[in-house]
Amino acid sequence: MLREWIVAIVMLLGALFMLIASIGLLRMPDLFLRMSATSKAATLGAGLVMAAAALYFSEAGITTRVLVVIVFLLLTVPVAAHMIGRAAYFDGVPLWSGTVVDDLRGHYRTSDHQLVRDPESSPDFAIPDGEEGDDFLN
Amino acid sequence: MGSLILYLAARYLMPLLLLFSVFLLIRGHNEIGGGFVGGLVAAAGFILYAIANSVSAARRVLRAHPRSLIAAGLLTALLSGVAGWLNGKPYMAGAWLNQPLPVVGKMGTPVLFDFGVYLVVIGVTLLIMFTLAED
Amino acid sequence: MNVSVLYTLALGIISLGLILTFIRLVRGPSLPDRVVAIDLAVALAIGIIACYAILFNQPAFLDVAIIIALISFLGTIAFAYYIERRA
Amino acid sequence: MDLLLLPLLISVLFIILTLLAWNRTRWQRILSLAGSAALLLAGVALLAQVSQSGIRSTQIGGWPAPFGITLVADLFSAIMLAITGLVGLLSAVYALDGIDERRVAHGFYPLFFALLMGVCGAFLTGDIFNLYVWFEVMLMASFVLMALGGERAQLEGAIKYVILNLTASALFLSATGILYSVAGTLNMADLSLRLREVSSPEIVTTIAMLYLVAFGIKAAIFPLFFWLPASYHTPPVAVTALFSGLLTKVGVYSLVRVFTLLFLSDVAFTHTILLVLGGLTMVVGVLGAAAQYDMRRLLSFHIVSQIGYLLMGLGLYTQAGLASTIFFMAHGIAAKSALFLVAGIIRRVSGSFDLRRIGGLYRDQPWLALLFLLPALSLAGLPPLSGFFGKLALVRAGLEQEQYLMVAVSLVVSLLTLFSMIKIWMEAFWKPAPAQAPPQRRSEGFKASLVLPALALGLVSILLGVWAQAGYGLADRAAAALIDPALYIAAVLGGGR
Amino acid sequence: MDFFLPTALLLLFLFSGFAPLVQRAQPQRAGLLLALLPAGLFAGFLSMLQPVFSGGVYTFRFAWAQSLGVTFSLYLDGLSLLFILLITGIGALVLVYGGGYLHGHSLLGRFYGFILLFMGAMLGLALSDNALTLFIFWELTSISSFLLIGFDHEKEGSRAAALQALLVTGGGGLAMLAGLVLLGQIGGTYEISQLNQRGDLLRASPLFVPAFLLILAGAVTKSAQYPFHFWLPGAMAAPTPVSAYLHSATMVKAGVYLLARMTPALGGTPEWQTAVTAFGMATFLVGALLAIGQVDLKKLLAYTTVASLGSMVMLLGWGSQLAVKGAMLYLLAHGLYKGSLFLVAGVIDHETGCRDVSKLGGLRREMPRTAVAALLAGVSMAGLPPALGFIAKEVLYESTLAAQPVAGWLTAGALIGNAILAAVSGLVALKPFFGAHGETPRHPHTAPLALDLPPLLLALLGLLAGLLPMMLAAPLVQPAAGAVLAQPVTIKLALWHGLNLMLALSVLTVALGAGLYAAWRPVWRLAARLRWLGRFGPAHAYQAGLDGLRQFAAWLTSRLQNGYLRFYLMTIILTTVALAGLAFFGNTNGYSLRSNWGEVNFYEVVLAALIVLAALIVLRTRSRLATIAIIGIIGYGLALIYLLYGAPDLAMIQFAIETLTVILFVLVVYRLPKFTRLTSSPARLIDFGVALSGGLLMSLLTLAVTARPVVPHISDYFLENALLLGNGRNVVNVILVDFRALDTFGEITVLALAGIGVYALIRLTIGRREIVVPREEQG
Amino acid sequence: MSLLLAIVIGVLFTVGLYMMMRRSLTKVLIGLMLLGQAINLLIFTAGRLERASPPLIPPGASELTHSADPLPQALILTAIVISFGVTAFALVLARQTYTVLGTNDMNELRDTDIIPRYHPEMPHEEEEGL
Amino acid sequence: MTVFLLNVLLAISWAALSGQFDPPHLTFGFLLGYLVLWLTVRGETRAYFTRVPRVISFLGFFLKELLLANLNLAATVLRRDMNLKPGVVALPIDLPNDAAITLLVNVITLTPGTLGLDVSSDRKVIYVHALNVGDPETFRQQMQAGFVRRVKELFA
Ligand code: NA
Ligand code: NA
Repeated sequence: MLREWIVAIVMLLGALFMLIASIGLLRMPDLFLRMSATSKAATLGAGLVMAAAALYFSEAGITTRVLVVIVFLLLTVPVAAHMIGRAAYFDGVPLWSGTVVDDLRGHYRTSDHQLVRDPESSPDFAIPDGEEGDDFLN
Repeated sequence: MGSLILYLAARYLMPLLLLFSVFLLIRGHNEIGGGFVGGLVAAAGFILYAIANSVSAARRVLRAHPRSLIAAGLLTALLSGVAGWLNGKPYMAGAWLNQPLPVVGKMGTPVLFDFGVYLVVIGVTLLIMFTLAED
Repeated sequence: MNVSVLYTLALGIISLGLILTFIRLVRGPSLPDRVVAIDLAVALAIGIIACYAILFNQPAFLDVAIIIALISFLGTIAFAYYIERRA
Repeated sequence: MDLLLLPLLISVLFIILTLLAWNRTRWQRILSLAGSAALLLAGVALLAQVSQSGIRSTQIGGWPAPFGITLVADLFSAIMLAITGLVGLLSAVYALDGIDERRVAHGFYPLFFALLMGVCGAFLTGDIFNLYVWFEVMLMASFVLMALGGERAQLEGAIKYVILNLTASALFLSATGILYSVAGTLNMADLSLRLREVSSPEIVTTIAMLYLVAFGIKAAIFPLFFWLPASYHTPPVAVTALFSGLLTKVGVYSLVRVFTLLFLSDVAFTHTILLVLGGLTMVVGVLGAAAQYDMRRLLSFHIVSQIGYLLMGLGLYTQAGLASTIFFMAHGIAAKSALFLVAGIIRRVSGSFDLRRIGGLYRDQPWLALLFLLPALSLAGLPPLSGFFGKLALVRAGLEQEQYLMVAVSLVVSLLTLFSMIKIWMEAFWKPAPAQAPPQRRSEGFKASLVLPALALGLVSILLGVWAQAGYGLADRAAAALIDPALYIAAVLGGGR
Repeated sequence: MDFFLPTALLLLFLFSGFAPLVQRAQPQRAGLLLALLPAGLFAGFLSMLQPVFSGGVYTFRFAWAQSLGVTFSLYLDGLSLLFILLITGIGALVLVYGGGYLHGHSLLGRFYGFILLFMGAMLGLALSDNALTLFIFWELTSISSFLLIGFDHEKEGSRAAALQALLVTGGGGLAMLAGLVLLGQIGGTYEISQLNQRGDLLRASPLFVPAFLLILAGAVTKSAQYPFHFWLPGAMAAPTPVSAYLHSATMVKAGVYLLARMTPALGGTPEWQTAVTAFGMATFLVGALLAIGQVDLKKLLAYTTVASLGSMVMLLGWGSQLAVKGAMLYLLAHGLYKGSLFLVAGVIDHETGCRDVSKLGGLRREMPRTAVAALLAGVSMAGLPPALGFIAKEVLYESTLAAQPVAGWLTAGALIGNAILAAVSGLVALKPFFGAHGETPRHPHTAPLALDLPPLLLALLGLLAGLLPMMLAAPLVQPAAGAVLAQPVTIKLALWHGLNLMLALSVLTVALGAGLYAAWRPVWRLAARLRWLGRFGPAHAYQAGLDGLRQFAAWLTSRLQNGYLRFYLMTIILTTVALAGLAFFGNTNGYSLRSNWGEVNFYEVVLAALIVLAALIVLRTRSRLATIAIIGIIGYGLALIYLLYGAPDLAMIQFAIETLTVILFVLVVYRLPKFTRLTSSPARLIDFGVALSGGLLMSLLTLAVTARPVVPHISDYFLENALLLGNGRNVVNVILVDFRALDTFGEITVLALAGIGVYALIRLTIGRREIVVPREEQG
Repeated sequence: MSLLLAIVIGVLFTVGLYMMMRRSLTKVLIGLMLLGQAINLLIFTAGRLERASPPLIPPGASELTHSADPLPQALILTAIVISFGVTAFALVLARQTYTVLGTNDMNELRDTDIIPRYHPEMPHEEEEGL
Repeated sequence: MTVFLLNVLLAISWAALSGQFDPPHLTFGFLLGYLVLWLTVRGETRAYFTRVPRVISFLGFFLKELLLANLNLAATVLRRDMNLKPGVVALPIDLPNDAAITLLVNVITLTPGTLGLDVSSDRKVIYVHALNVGDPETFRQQMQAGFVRRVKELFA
């Protein structure tokens, strides 16, 4: 009985964080702000609800599966955010007018999309396995 | 692609994906999952790897040519049916070991068939994605 | 009052979030915005599934949540990829 | 072990083998001959067995009907399987020189066997959803074969072919979903029984119409045939011949199957529609042919026109009518595949498919002339070739049912068919070659691998005429089995495990 | 059973195949050698004359396609024999003649082949007892005639004429087929000999008249009866021996033969008498009149042939004993003299290179043998004693005079026709050989014997038969007439039966003919001025019809096969909606769509609403990637619905596949161009309407079926046995890999094919015009 | 609920068919995909809805008495995978068509339908593998 | 060494996934893990499982931060005027290995108001987007003091 109440609370908490994430997504003025809203809230929200499930069923198998999901969220959400942010930056998605500083401007070398101190320098990092021009999309 | 972070993340995500794909495949007969979704997850792993590194890298990791995977999968499915004949039943009549194996549980030709499906799905998905990406 | 009401309430809250997310998806304006929206929608879906699994006592449904978590990431990457190359 | 499974197992096996021999094209060619020969043997053996001991059926995996998937061969299916084997083998022979190395090196033969597998599956299955699956196998293979090579015309044709056929599949699938919801089963024999008890027959008739359109598209009947003339002339002749022999026939087969086994609740309505559509198909098809100059396009429209005849036999819904449909189908496959192959040879000898660009073959290529004349006259229904007996059977059946208009239409259409065959004859053979036509390259066209298949099909057309009794007798027995579903139902639901 | 009949056929067909080889082996003597076959057959059949004369018949039966009513049954009686003797006899002569006429022609071998092929077909036609077998040979004669008319295939005109002849006779043939089948179904047999005994049964049926008319259509087209006569003059494009053989002596008489053959079955009714007689009379007159104004020898002969055919048909139509005798007699006479005259025309053409009677003259000096043949045949054609033609004409008048109540009309018509024939006979038999020399392309000189002998023989026969009618004509004609009348008859033939009305008419005929011949130039000039009348003739109707057909076909095809996918899809959708709607509402008695809301949870509503919204947005979006994103959302939404309603596996696959599809789209789409609005607004509205109709149909169907009571379904078996027999707890998976593994097998095959397809499409594009590597150079 | 889903089905069919009638090949394919979704939902709905009772035999039990109908699920599963393969191929086909013919406007893809004009001086077509 | 540990971890996670910690499952998990690693892990991997206690403390800290992050996000989002002073700030770092960098970026993304955007190719600078950059310099110092230090400790 008590457990069910705890489950319910955790669940509601998670739900609320998700709601907040979506509000943030809706209200924030530019992409990067929206992302910083969603990335956290989504992770925590989903994590909490899953945790609630783990709590509710309290089985080794299920608990681990829940953990797997959480671990995955922790691993993937930031990477996704990074990828989109980076892409958006190349895509020229504008920063919000109220942005105070942008240290990133002008640091991407257009030739190979490497992020460098001064874009005129030669590539100083290449992913071990990747040959030149041998990219996922050619 | 030049993203260091993705490249690093992929290194840890891919093993998990493959692990999980096998997990889905093996328990598919009793829990939800099965050859299809297992195959798709496995393929997803390799695709992720290809995005993070390169197709050629992914091919190297995969070792076998996707086409051979397809052929192998079809062959497995085809042969899984023959067992029926061997014990005098119709084609594709399931043949089961009477003792459940450790981990995998009850083992029979239908599971083998599912494994064939698994291989074909991986092979096809990767054949398509790799070919497209390399063009 | 019954606990399951709270479960349903949670579902309701998440559905509300889904609606808001959808609005952003439609509004855009940029493609990355839409992708972010989808990302969130997926997270919400995971939430819904979890709630549902509890509400109807169906642990099996959680596996679906795993799949979503595993795979959808790839979609996002693909989009990001496309966007960056388009630039 | 069961003959019913052989066609499927053989084709899968050879799909796998040719996949494994991917880069060894010579091996693939050898395998293609072996495999299609094996298929032919299996088909003939099955035909013999069925005509000996009646309808054969088996349950895949031993799961009893109606729960498991049934493979069942009545005489009709067996005949179609044998024909499939023949067409397959002859196409394989033609392909030896008719398909270039690069296509072979890009998966022609796996696709070839997959196509045959789909066709055989469709003829064999006793399960409506399984039929859908085989349709998809066949279609997917045909999609790729259609586009394989990526010539400009091929791609353009393939696009329309793919989209319109997928529309048909979509309809097929929806209809099947609804059918299951109404009848609660997928086994066709079981369906046949259950659909009789359905409370409100109009829903069944509606489903019947969905199937009519779905299969109608595949069978290229009016007004759903557009995909065929748009695409059939684009791939290599070996492929077109295979298609013209098999694809639309699977559509017709399915129409015959469902409208003799499942949808009999309102024959007056459904089969009248079949008749009307049949008539329109004949006419529109043959007129389309009359308007063409490219031999392949012309023949493609004849495919459509011939489908009209098949539909007419079904629409009459008598034993005689069905018998004529079956006989006509066998005849049509032989004649039209032969004509496509000959067109290919003409193209190689004279350098073009366009009748306006070629000529003078009569004087210098008498054997080619004969090779063309046999199937051409047969298609036009001239005695004593197979086409005449098909026509005769249809006329008899039509008059017995007092369908005078349909008979009149069918006869006029056969005259127009003669007209357009003669058109080819006069343009390609009699007319002197145009000034700018290149010199004839006899050696190009007269390779054994190209001529033999065409000749063989021509002979089939003759033999079906000389031994019309045997041929029609078989068709008649097959029709008898179709007109009385009880036999089929007993064979499936009675048999099993 | 008499095996001579089938053997004869077999030999002819066999040798039609060998002929080219014979020609290659013996280029000089091939015609002569091949002629031995028909000559031998002639002798063989002649030996049957005695038994046949005394009422005997020869038969042969062989099962062919009994289930279809086709038996290979042969039946030789007087009628058949008369024909067969003409066929084989003249055939032999034509082969010899042809050898000379086409000497050195590169396709001579094929010519022999086709002639023998035709001979076999014609023989079969005359021998068949089974109506359908008869039809088979009937069509074969059409084909061989087609091949022979088009013998000079490089001439546009020959090809057109060949097609014309084929279409006209072929069309009639098809009508005839329908008629024969009807007749067979009424009479319960296709054996003509039996049908002929069941005349009363046949006439009783309501289908009798249609059957008769259809068969008549076959006969009149084949025998070039007005208004289907026009193909015959056209057929003169064929080499002259062909015209002589097919288009005057034998094939064109097939219609006459058919009418005669089936007189017992079909004859004697008012319909028969009116229709057939009318056709005959009309053709007789039209043919004769159209001959006026012709200057081409072959055209003259062709039109007179039409006229003669008309007279025979008229006689058969009237059907009195006398008339039938007359018809048979006329048939024989005409065969002899017309064949001969055609061959003569050929000789003239061959030697002078000219067929224009107005230019020809005085050839008797250079080609006396030809002149003799022409004269003798001409006499017969003009109906002058002592030729057989004279007797035939006498009998003709005798029977028309007896033909009450229309005796006056028929006789008058016959008089006019015969007079013109007489005049024409003068033109073809006298004019070229007498009078002053005209200037001709080639300087004439005596023709080789191979060309002169055949016409001479035929003409002489005509004369002898006239001199000794009871010895040479009666034995042939009497059994023939007997066969037609289905009763033994006897005929008395003589050149002289005293002064009577017939004789008077003959004299009058000759007088008129002579007069016309004397005044032929002005009359012909007059006729030439009336040429424009031809514009209303059936020949033009045929041409107009053919052109019209071509144009209509082109128009219709360009309308239907217009290449617009949009149109194709619309057609499919509307057809579906129409048919399904018709079935659903057409015969439903107020179908109740009471739907079951069940209880619905708000989150389900939200889900559904979002899916709908997303779908509607797809209608509007302009950005490809946004569309893909939204498609993805729709997919995810559906997956959730599947999950909510107890299909976790489904949801799983849906999620996975949806994601992969998105990736796929992304990979592909960035190579495809951006969306642009291409269709105009009204068109889009129409499209939407059509699409909506499709959507509504599906919604309605869904409601209709979900409203129905749940039926017991086979799934219960799966639920019960998945674990017990399938060793699996996930029933869906057990279905996929065990209960219905075959589906899955097919499905992975599809997947495999898709993979290969993508690979092949991308790796092999000849469309990009790469360098083509020919086979030989590859491993 | 089935009423609700019936509406969804109708909308999906409508939109799918509408998109298929567009001139842009890409849109046509999107239409096809939507059509596939609509059909799956149709089968699912027509197979009767059972809330949250998946056809999984719980541990301990030996058979299921009450659950969602597993057969439509299996059928849809098969259909989904098939349509995935087909979609993949169709997409690539569209892509190739665009790269080779340089258009994806269906109205410009009519050459294989309409009867080609005849110019005597036009060179002979030299397609591959006949 | 690390590979072995990773392998063990995989083995355990397998057992956990299937909910049975008996020898056969562990062995199978180990074998499977070995296969997977053989397939995937190439090149060097640093030891980072050695310092388990630190890991745990780190996790605790992280979870706290995550919670706080969300709470103040909630505060921000729900206020009528979310007074934002966002910016992208370059943050110089010197971390021993890629794993550390990845971890850092992820952690930054998941914690208050910040979003790890990218790492310079020479691995010396990470770029961070923040909701409220008062003055970039002080912001840098906060970050250095916070996560950067802890991550460095973790990998020291
Ligand atoms: Na066909
Ligand atoms: Na076809």
